[in-house]
Amino acid sequence: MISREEFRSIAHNGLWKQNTGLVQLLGLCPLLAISTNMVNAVMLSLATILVMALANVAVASLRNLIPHEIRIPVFILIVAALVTVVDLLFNAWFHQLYVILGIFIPLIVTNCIVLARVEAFAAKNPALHSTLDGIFMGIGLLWTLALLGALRELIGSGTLLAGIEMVIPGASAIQVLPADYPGFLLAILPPGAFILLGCLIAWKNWLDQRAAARERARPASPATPAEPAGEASPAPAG
Amino acid sequence: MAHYLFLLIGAVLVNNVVLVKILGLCPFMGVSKKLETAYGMGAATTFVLTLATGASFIIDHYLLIPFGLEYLRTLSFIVTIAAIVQLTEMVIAKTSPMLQQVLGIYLPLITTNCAVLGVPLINISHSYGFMESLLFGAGSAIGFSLVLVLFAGIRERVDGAEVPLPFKGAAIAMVTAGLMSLAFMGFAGLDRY
Amino acid sequence: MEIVTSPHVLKPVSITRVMGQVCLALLPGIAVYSWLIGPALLLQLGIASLTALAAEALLLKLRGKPVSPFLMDGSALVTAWLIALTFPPLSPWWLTATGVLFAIVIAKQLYGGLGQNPFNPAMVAFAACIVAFPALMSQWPAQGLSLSFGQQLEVVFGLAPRIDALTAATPLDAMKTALKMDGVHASVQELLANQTLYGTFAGRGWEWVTSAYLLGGLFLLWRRVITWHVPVAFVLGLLLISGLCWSLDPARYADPLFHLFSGGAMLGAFFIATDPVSGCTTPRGKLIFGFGAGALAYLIRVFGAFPDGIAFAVLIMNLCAPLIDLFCQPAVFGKKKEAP
Amino acid sequence: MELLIAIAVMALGAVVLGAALGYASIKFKVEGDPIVEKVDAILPQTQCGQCGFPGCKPYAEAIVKGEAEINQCPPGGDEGVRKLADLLGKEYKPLSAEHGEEKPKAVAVIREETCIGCTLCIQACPVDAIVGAAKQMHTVVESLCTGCELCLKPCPVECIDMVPVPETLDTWKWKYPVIEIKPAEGRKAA
Amino acid sequence: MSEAKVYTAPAMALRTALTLLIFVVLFTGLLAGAYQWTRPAIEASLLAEKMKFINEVLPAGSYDNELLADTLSLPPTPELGLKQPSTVYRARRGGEPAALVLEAVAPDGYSGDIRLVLGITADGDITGVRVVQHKETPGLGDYIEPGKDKNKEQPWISQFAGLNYPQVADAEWKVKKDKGRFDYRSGATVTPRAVVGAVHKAVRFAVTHRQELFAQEGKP
Amino acid sequence: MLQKLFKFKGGVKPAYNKHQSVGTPIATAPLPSRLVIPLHQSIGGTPQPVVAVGDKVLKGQLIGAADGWISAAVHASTSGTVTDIGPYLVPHPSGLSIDCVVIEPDGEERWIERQPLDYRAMAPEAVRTYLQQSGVVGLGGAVFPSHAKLTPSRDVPMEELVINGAECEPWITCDDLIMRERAAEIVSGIGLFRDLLQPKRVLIGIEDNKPEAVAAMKAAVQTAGEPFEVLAVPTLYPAGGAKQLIRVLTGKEIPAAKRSTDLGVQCFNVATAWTAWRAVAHGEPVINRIVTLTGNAGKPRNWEVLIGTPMDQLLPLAEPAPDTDGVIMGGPMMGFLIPAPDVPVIKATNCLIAHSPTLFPPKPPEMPCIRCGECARACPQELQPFELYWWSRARNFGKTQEYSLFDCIECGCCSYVCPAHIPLVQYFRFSKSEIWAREKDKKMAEGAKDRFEFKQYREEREKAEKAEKLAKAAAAQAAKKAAEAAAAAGSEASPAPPADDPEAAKKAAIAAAMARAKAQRAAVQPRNTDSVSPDQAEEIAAIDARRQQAGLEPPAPSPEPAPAAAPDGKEA
Ligand SMILES: Cc1cc2nc3c(=O)[nH]c(=O)nc-3n(C[C@H](O)[C@H](O)[C@H](O)COP(=O)(O)O)c2cc1C
Ligand SMILES: Cc1cc2nc3c(=O)[nH]c(=O)nc-3n(C[C@H](O)[C@H](O)[C@H](O)COP(=O)(O)O)c2cc1C
Ligand SMILES: Cc1cc2nc3c(=O)[nH]c(=O)nc-3n(C[C@H](O)[C@H](O)[C@H](O)COP(=O)(O)O)c2cc1C
Ligand SMILES: Cc1cc2nc3c(=O)[nH]c(=O)nc-3n(C[C@H](O)[C@H](O)[C@H](O)CO)c2cc1C
Ligand code: SF4
Ligand code: SF4
Ligand code: SF4
Ligand code: SF4
Ligand code: FES
Repeated sequence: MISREEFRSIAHNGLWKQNTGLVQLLGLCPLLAISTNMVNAVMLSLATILVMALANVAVASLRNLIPHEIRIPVFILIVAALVTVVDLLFNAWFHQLYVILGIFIPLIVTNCIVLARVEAFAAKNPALHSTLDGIFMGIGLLWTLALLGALRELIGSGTLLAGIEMVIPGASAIQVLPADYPGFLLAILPPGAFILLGCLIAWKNWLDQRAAARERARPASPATPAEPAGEASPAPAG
Repeated sequence: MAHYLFLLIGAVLVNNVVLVKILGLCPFMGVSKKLETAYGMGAATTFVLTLATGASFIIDHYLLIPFGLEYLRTLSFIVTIAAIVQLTEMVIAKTSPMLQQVLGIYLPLITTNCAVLGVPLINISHSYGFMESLLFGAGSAIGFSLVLVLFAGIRERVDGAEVPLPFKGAAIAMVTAGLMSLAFMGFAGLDRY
Repeated sequence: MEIVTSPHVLKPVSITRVMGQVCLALLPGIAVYSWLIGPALLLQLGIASLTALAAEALLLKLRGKPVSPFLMDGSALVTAWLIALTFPPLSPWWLTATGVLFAIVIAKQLYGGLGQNPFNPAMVAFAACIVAFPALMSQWPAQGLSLSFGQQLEVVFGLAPRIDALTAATPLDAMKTALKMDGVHASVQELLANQTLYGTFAGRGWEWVTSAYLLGGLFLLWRRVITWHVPVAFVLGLLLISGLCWSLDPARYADPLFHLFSGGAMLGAFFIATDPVSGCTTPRGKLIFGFGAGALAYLIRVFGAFPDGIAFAVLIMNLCAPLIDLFCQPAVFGKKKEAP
Repeated sequence: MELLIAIAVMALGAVVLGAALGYASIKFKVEGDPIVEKVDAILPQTQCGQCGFPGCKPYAEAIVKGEAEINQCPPGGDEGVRKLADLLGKEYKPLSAEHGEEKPKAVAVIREETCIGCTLCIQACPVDAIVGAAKQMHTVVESLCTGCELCLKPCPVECIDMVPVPETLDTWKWKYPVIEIKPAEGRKAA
Repeated sequence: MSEAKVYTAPAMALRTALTLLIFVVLFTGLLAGAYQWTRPAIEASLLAEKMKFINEVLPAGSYDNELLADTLSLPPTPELGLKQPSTVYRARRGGEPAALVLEAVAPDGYSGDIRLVLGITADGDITGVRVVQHKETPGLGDYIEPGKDKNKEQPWISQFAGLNYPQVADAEWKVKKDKGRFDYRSGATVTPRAVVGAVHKAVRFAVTHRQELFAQEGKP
Repeated sequence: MLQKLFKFKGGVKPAYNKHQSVGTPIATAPLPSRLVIPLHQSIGGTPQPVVAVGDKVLKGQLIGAADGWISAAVHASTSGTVTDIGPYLVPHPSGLSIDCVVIEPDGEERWIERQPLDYRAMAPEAVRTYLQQSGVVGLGGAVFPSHAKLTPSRDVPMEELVINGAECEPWITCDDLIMRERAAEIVSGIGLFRDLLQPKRVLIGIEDNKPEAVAAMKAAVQTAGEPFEVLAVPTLYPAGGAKQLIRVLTGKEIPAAKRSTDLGVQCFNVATAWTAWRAVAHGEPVINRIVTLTGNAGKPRNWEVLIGTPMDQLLPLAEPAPDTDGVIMGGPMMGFLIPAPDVPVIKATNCLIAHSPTLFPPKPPEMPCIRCGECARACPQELQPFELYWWSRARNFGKTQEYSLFDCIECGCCSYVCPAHIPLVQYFRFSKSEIWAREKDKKMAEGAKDRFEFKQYREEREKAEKAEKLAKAAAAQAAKKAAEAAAAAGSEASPAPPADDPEAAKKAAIAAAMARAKAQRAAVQPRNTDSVSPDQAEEIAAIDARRQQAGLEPPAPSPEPAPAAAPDGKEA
């Protein structure tokens, strides 16, 4: 079984500390290509979560049967089979999304996170842990992707949840910014994706650095709450 | 002939795999810290990607389509690619320790480079013929190597800049990639005539 | 102990002075341009300068850097002016401001500010805006349009509607779209015969603006702010490739002179491609950089999807600059082939 | 039927590829790992064991096997971590606090009057920097001492001190230029 | 794998091949099963997708035949801008020719081809035009897609519906800027010119060839 | 004879400021109240003191003997008493102290016995040693022991000897004055160098802003009848840098990695030639030199100063203005502010400039580099200072070396022209020191590693030896036992001596071997068995049991596994 501690550490790793998109910088292609709006982003991450969880279970339970020399091909085989299943499922029931997500569903196979987690975690840990790891890594991806998608959509066209009708028929997008907002198209194009992800990474670094600075400051002098160090971290010039 | 030329230009510059198609980003971010490693990764990827496009074309046209098994594409392509990568790695390790030194740690990473699977899939969706597929594969690989090397050059320089602390490292690299991608948009339209 | 090191004497030069000379050299161009377009240009210069200084000050403060020495260096002003000069003069104020913010915040300060940006900030702004707002960025005051300052003010601040009659494509753009719509106009010659749009050797009126930039550029050369390498190579690149196309099919391609004095060519050759920070620094590197930028600018403006190619050409060459420099390292004293 | 064809086609591929891979894995086997040497060359060879391994080489091996982080060697300092990160293509991390801090270089000095000549420190010193025979006063050869502090504990009379190495014209270094515009200095410290 | 057994190369080859085989068989089986299971749903989706466009250009109630079954394969037709074979769907009401749904391409869009579907009645009335695929600049040229058009009530593309070919003279098939009858959005005239031109040609083609198009024996 | 001059790239033209100090001839500075003579005054080994506190010394007496070939002797500058030998502040940018000999002058200026040397009659080797013992070092600034530079390369014939009278730094005029006033002795000194090096040509380069010096030297050369060429070179800092002057006069470029003799050239300063001639012709070791006192001073002038004179006793001669706030030793381009007013004049002291904020305004704040390339255009070594700066600032020392950091001669041209006011040279010095320190660390680490590995090997061996010994002892015992047993058996069955019985002997040998093996096993018993938990002990027992079953160990004298081994382990 799994202890509370282990659960927390797996969850923390997946959601924040080892966040695939912001820290490990793996699985970037779908992250950037599909995050043009929030709906696409969320749907692709759901598919990825599904694959990751299943792949981790499969590998973790079969790990003792797989000879070392061909473990990579076998892992890939497993992942690829699962991905194709998910691909078929999307094609059957979310056809419009399937068309939009395009080759990025099959590309979950090479999505480095899946393999990396399979190799780094599932191949060494029991099935339950691995499933959880897969799920939390996936949720970590989900929120990053959703946030990125939301940002890009908002800056790029001033709406949120465009295309929701493909998932929930009848629902419609929310116009957040005024209708005559000109739309900073760059955000939706690849350059915007890179730059905004860069900013998200920096945002996470900033939070972490601020937390670390607080941590360091606390034992020394607990009475320095309004410390400006974090917000304007100067470049390490000296 | 002009058709092939424009196909190549398109694959290398206009529809660059990394900056426009957004494929193969993990190695793009991962092995671009130094120029030498970028050269190595570029060479290795070019080799494997070209081979992979050829192999997947053959598999698709002579195994999958005749039997109506198109849904097995992903599975068969990726397993083939993984095997090619692993074989290449072993052969290089044995035959050329020099090359192994240079490429060693990057070769296994290629399997998880989505460009290597993505390019064959794009080939199929564009219904390219064998020559076209091969050319598109090679072009994409060259495009990948090109931007990887250029990116590494810039990253080495930016490494010395006084980048604000939260942006140090991956974040500024992302921003740089974004501006590169912006610059590459300038090629838009150059593959038409 | 603080070490005061040798040398103990310095030449009386400063960055502020260098940037000041660049601004000075831009003045003839600005004068002719605003005479052609109207005072809106000065308005744009003002908007851009204010935004740039404010953004620079804010970012410096956030980064915990001293504000005044860096504001005084004048580089933000150069960036702002170049943005104002390359954006359409009747752009809404927020477009100019967005461009400047993008240049100063993302292209410059995120990399550590002055001297450390790998891309030309002004051109990043131009590229980002033309990609994000293609319609606004490809509309220029229509030929022969004369608006009072008040009217121009209203247009820039969005108080008056942006009517179609106000704007038109620039001569470069017009020529490209006309040629694209095969059949309407037969040849370049036929187009160039249009006296209201095209002047003696380039776009009507524009030719004098570009000539004024050339003048300013020569001043920079004389003051040794820039070296001859980049401008000469740039012009050469543009001339060579436009000459080649022109000699192959003069009906489809305009003559080199037209290209040299159209759009941002002169501004690009002397003021933009010469940005020392983001360009090449070795002599041979500068030649390659300039040539590449000139050639690419032609390819993009003639075959590509954008009205003018200077911005993208310069950005693409910025990308290559570190590598070009790496391969063009001059030989160090004593490491050359052989002494005579 | 379709199912069978699918399986047959894939099985064919699997057999071919599997055979090739298996064959190659034996035919093209190589031994040895040059990376350990490279890692070891970066480590400062102080042999102090602060990294949690009995010497620099074992730590190098552990790093390469992925069993140890790259930020466990305090004598190597920040720069050592950076070099390792560079070599191994990993992200730089600050020195791990649990393994100790980077200290200015010091050497051991034996207080001659207290030393009883027990030879325990000689045995402890990993780099043979202490000379002396049994029952005689020992001395540390300053130029050989790496400052690992391993000799401090075994000494029964606690006669060994770590003394910072004084600066001489030979070891003096030009300083990093003082950045003269620096209202930011105060903040930098924060 | 605690005890390291030493294999010869062929033995190793056999061993790996067999292991891989087992896994491949296992997972291919799984996959094939999933395929069989999802196939009906996928086919239904594909059909639905096709019908969606057809319904947009041709009101569902205006015909009573099995539209998707009454098709005709056209060879590459320059009049339609097509370099590849295409399919024409023939709507009939009570067996009489009612309308045609055909594909066309505007090759001179701002960034490449613009693919269209048109519905044209037997009398030359346009029942609808839709853009299936294009690469025009987002925010500038993409208003030809009704979903992207800021004017939601009267999307740009809707101005074709109801026009009749011979009645609207050839000279009027132009954007207003070129002295025609069609609107355009300022700053982006290349795209509407291309679309108008393509629709013009396609209607002309349909009207001049309607007899053959309805009469020809199609492959169901 | 017309000689073609070459050009070097780069260079700058700062204001000369030489006219102030050339108006008056060289004068002799008064004897100071105290002389502080650093032992280490030239490149290379630190001379060992050969006098003790309280010793009386004569003027010119050896007080520090050269330590190794690259090292030069140090002498008492006047007669007097040694009052101290110990660390004193010296003129060095570090502000550190080094060992100095302090002499209290007795005012008598009693010389040692001085003898002219007939150097032509001596072996060149002996002349070099003599120069070393006379403390002749380069006075051009680098203070490299001259005798070492006077050794021609073995396989490259010497082509040119370049004499450096360029004196390119602003303010400094000591070489100018010495050439004007002592040209004949300089020419004789050059003759000495020529005889030692045997070059094909001798070229004397003097910047063309010193026409008097050129004329004086030309006249002296003519008088001496020597075939030396005196050439006026264009005034352009740093034309006096050895590499630049050699380039200008001969067209040869000396790379950083090579010595100039490898290209058949050698370069000496004019003052060096003069001191060498004094040493040979008059038997006077180097105890004084010409120092320019100038800057913010009322009476700028050149003085002949005893080595060791505290600068605070010297500077008043020039009557510095009241706003003087420091002293630069050397020129404004390469010199440094002395760390304290009382540091002594050393052989490298060519000029003291009184520093004031009006003459040398404080530097404007450092801005970031804008890569304008001015520095690269000014660099006489054709380096790319902005790249060196970029990587030095980022502390990426590998990159600085890729950009040829060590070719930098620290001339300061780049800093001089930089519009961003970056103290570039300082960055380069910083990088150089760091690289040297790192190299030292690396050597140290390699040594430590070797010694560590050797120690491990030795411990292994010692362990093995100990085990061997133990085994031998055990074997001997076993043999004895066996012999006893055999004897017992023999006495029962046949009285034949055991040696005659091959069977028994064999058995004994086998028993001995087995005992040895056992002892060895016991000896190498892993340490961690000495504090085992009960279940671990159990496990060990189980393993032993399995071993026995497998017949790997004779069951008979079953050893108590853990406890028995423990003491062994400790002892080993
Ligand atoms: C003085 C001046 C004249 C211009 N004339 C034209 C023109 O005739 N045609 C045109 O397409 N653009 C014109 N522009 C805009 C430029 O083509 C171009 O869009 C702008 O200078 C920035 O181009 P770049 O960023 O590609 O260098 C002009 C800009 C300036 C400053
Ligand atoms: C980046 C960019 C993208 C453009 N995309 C389109 C487009 O998709 N469709 C279009 O008709 N015009 C597009 N244009 C505008 C054309 O360049 C051209 O200016 C315009 O069509 C001329 O129209 P006008 O006659 O309204 O001035 C684009 C311009 C730029 C700069
Ligand atoms: C930048 C620079 C400038 C120099 N200027 C002079 C000079 O003007 N006169 C001079 O004699 N030596 C000068 N030197 C020292 C020479 O390089 C060289 O060390 C000297 O001429 C060798 O002669 P020496 O060994 O007799 O001192 C300079 C060195 C450097 C690096
Ligand atoms: C000759 C010269 C040309 C310049 N050109 C540009 C330019 O094209 N764009 C720009 O943003 N800044 C330009 N600058 C200003 C400055 O170098 C630039 O903002 C830096 O990139 C900021 O780090 C120029 C400066 C000089 C001296
Ligand atoms: S901490 Fe560093 S120096 Fe000490 S033993 Fe470990 S690797 Fe060696
Ligand atoms: S003397 Fe002490 S501190 Fe120095 S190396 Fe030996 S054990 Fe370490
Ligand atoms: S002179 Fe100064 S600002 Fe110019 S490139 Fe050199 S270091 Fe940079
Ligand atoms: S100090 Fe060094 S880098 Fe600067 S000009 Fe002189 S030689 Fe060149
Ligand atoms: S997800 Fe595309 S390379 Fe990693």
